[in-house]
Amino acid sequence: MLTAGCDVGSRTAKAVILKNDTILTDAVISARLDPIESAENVMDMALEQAGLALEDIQKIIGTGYGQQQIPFAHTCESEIVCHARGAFWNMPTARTIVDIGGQDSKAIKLDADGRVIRYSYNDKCAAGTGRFLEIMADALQVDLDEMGACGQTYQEEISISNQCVIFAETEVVSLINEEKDVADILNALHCSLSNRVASQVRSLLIEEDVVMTGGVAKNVGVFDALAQGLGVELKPLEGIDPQINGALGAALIAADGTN
Amino acid sequence: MKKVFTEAATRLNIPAIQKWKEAGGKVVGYTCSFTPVELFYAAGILPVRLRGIDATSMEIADAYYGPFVCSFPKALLQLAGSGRYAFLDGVVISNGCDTMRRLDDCWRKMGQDMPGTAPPWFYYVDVPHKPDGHARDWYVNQIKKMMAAVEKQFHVTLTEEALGRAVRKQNNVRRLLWELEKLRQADDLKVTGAEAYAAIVAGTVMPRDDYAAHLADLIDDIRTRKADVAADRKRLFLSGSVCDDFDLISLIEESDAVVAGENVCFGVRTAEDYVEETGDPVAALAARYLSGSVCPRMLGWYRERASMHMQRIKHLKADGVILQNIRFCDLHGSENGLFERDLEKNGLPALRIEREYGPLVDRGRLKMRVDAFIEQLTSQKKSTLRGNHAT
Amino acid sequence: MTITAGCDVGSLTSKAVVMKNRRILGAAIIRSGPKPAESAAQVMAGVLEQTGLSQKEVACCVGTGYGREKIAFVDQVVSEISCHAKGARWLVPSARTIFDIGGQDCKVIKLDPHGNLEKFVTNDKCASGTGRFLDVMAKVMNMKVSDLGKLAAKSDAPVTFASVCTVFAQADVIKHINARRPVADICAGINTAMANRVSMLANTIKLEKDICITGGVAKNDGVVKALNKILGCRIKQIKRVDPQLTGAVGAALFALEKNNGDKK
Amino acid sequence: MRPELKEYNLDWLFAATFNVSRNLCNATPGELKAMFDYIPYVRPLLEPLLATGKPAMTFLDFFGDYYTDIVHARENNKKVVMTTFCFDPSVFHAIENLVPVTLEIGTALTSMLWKRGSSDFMDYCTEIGFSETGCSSQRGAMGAYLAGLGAKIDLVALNMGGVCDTNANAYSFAAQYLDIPYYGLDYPANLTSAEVQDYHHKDYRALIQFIQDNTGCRFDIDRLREVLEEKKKQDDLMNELEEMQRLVPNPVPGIYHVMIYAGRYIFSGKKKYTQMLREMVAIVRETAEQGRSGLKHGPERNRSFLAYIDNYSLGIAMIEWFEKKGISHVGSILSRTFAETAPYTTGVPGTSYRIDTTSLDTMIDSMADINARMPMTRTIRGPYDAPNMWLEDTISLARMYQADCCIYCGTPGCRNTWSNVKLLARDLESVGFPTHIVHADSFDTRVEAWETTQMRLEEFYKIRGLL
Repeated sequence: MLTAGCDVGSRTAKAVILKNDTILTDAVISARLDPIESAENVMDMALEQAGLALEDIQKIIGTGYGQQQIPFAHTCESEIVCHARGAFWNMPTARTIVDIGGQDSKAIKLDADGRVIRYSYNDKCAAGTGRFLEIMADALQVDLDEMGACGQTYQEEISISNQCVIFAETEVVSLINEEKDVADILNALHCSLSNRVASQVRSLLIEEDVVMTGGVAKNVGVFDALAQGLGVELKPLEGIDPQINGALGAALIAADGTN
Repeated sequence: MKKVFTEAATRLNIPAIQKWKEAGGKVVGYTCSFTPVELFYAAGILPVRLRGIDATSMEIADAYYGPFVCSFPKALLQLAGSGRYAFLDGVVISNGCDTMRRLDDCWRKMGQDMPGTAPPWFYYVDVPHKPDGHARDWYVNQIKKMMAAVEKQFHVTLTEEALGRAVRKQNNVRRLLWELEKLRQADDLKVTGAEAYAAIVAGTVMPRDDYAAHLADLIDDIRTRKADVAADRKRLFLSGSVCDDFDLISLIEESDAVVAGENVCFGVRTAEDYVEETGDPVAALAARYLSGSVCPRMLGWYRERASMHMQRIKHLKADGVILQNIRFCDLHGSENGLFERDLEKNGLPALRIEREYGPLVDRGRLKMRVDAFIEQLTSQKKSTLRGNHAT
Repeated sequence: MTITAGCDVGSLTSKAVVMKNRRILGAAIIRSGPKPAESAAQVMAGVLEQTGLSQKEVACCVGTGYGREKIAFVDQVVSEISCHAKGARWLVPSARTIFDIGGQDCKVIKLDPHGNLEKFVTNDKCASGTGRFLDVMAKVMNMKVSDLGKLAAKSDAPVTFASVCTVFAQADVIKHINARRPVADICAGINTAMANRVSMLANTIKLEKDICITGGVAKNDGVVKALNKILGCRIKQIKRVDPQLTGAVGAALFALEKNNGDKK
Repeated sequence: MRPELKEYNLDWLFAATFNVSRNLCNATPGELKAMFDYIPYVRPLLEPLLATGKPAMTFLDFFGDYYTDIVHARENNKKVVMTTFCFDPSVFHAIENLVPVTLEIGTALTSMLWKRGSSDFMDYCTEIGFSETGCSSQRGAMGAYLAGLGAKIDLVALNMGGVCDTNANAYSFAAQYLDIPYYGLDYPANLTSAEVQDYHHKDYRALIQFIQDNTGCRFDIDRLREVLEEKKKQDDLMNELEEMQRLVPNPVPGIYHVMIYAGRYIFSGKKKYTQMLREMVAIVRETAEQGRSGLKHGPERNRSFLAYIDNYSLGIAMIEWFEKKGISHVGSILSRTFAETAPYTTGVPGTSYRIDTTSLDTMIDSMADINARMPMTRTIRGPYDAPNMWLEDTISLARMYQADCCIYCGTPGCRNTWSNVKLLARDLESVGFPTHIVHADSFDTRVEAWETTQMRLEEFYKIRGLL
């Protein structure tokens, strides 16, 4: 049986196609202005890779920021549930999940059966979201995907504590003007973001294993800083791109439904 | 610059406190300047005003406090959570403001989550929001209750003699601080804001005798100085929310200005600002700590504060006033609005800034505004300003 | 005849102006690089080349703006607030209130009848109400900031934004786009949101007429129109030079004063 | 503030709105429909309100009276006192020539009825120097009165110092800005000790002295007794409603809660308020006898307790959303009395008040006790986890009304609850109440769009399996 999940985020769109419960294929594209277009493009890409047509898929579940606009989705599921499902499938020992998305970051707690017991979003401040990194990457003219590695080479510890993303950006500009090293600034940014998210997870009471999902999990700088901020071991998803976890969860839930 | 003061003002666990602990002394932290520290001195306990200096992140504090609150109590919680306040034998929390009194809730909860981060003893003291009549009687009883609690917790007896001695010692410190204020009122300013501020902040964390001696030294030393540090610079007055942030003072003094005086929670306000040494010491303490209603938490007593404020600013010959408040500090945030209005009625320009407690961010933007403020003072006719001081 | 110069190094753009007595000989605007010192040198070199002058012919040069402390060749530094006040007053002699809306912040400056700096406020709380707000929004709409104004003119039903926060307002814009709201209405909504924020800041100091507007955003008619509407008055726009140059002009005027002062 | 807004008087607008709408009660559905087309922004409140029938008629009637009194205060030589929602106004009603103005009511109304809510007034407060981060519940209407767009205020009297300094701070700012006398009752953290009770009593006497000194009028003892006797009846009626709310399904409509406390904050001790409560009790009794829920349509699918206040943006969008989802609103911290006769206060000495009308002294003490036990002055004064405080009240009320979950709604200006709501939520979860924290501002939609709030609520009820 074939099911699919489509996760349309604010910056990227992802699709996963499942055969029973093995991943046939997955696709990630950067989001278009129009979510419908994003959804269609990413799904076409995944289908093409798998050599399938949309009709072959029995059930498709949409999730993410643009879930309402996905034309071919049979139903929608919240990102919380999808990330929980994906992560638990990947790592049944997972009890706490951290996902930093473009518009918001989430902390999710699971019970031993993978049910969501509690969850929380970032406090009303964009400084705790992926958008923060995007804007900073812009300001520093660094490629978003290279931020992590680049920040690892930092020498000096500096702190960026501004509440407002835009003012934090000003702070970054002035650090550049003070001719601070880009790596040091990046490291400061990673710590600043991680600390915000860490407090959000702590308020749910951390329970291990703690796993991080979402595209930002690929940023080693944030990943390490977050582990430090949480004071526990933080685990990456095994053998899959953490970015597709939401879509994967959606596809799995679609499969649950059809069995 | 006296090293002992700058050290005390910029570090948490200072040598003086370490010495005190090594000698087996107890240390109790307090959060608000309405706490009558005398009774701790009388009990042989060192009262230390809690500060959140160099809390660079809030990952612990934000797990308890919500997003829309002042960063000062948050910083205290963060430091406690990172074990920086492990040297405390107790903490007195009072209703300085909504967020501060909730430090009690948050700190106790954190203590349950992270053993060892809460002090062995918490005491909550209810300070009335008005200074007179039944409110004063109420506070007398609260102080008595707190004394009983201290006696019980630390196995001491608070005799009237001991209390009297403590009052006299603290009065001595207050008189010295007022001496310092008088020196800062001179036409030729002999002490920078950074130096004076360090001395004043140090007074909230150092043992009395030790502190009084150093302060007396400083005052003598200032008397011998010749150079006017304010020569062709502007004299500014700094007012508002609690401020332990020396970068702010130095940022101001990097521009063509000197901080001639400040009104921020601690220090002294008037020459009369001491505890009556005759009669019942507890009644005298209650009277002093509520007198003058020096903090906007004393709701409805703005006029008293404003006139005291104005007097000091005039005597310190300030050219302008910087009104700062911590983000989400409604009390100072709105009172600064009234101050700004009334200061400018009196021909005293004011600059309002909102900041976060702790490490200074956005230095560039802040510096630009301070520079512009000084240029504003220069471009306006000095005569009108000085004229006001004369009256 | 004295030649003076003003150099305004902002976080996004750097500007320089060269004046002969009180006449503008040349001016230049470039995008700021990461190093203020270099941006300053570069923009200054540009103006000098334009005017065929050499650095040593410049009797006095005043630096201002974000990177003012870093400029090598200046004789004095003055804050951008004073420089904008100075420049605006020279360009619009009747000006008593100046809105300077630059890339990173928004300033409202009040002058006394003699043109002395009387009071100013800046946005320290929130970045909405700065040029950055428009940049970010324009980016989301993927159009040029200047087009925001043009398109907004076509709207009679501006959308309202739930959030004043620049970052969350972005999400609002996307929401409106997805809801297929007319682009003109979204643009108008962006300008109104911006103007609301600025007017609140402005109203914290009693506005005195005439009001004029400087800085990059002055070039955005949409915002200026929205401001006129909300404040219920006409804002004078600077025509003689690019309003973005006002700070540099003010700096050059300060340089002239300093130079004359030093001679005396 | 926008110049065009300066042309309208807030009190007059409200008086006009209510005096017109109270006539709508006799309108035919057709007439109503036609009418609503002309008042798109008033509709979201008026429509659900009118749907409640008789109580709505009385509600609109006394709200009309309330604002008409304020509008005509000057010409009737009455003094206007500015006060807060958690201050029981019966004391003012016991004085012939005194009219209270309650800011939070005005703010809520503008948020409910106006397209831009009270955002212009809120911004005006910032423009004249008040803290932008202060609580929106005051900033809304306060801006109008400070701008001179409402009744001229003669004095300020309230009771929030020590419980909500942010609230009291707004009033003390207003008093200073308008240069008029201010008196605030002061509350320590403890509620039940004899020492505190004595302090409350002395403080209240000082308040009465203050009112007499600044209005030049004395209390009419008989009138005071009349008001308090009326209040007793009102408490009993509210208790009966609370009692019936324990039934499954819950026969009390969600909108009643807002009507009950809104009415109480302005008309406590007045006959028309008693009348509204009577009409409510009658309707709820009938619904209960038929074993129906108070929901307009559909079965009761969930019972939710509002751990703090309600949301007042876009009419009563949240309560309407509850209706749509089959969620019955089993009350908020605001919607109840802590009279000794109240179901959940009996047996907890010191936490409730008794109204004793024997003598002037006993009446004054009673009023002091009532004010110390208004929803907030009682519930959020001490540590959240102390006996009879926020956590205990929330748990006992949620249990009593068999709530399935708790929702926190407030304002970012609430230093108090935003300092410990995360702790409250944790503890509620640990005793089995799924708890959702809404980040929106109950009075200012600019903080979070209602669509976002709604999306998060949908998600919460779905993920936690509550519907």
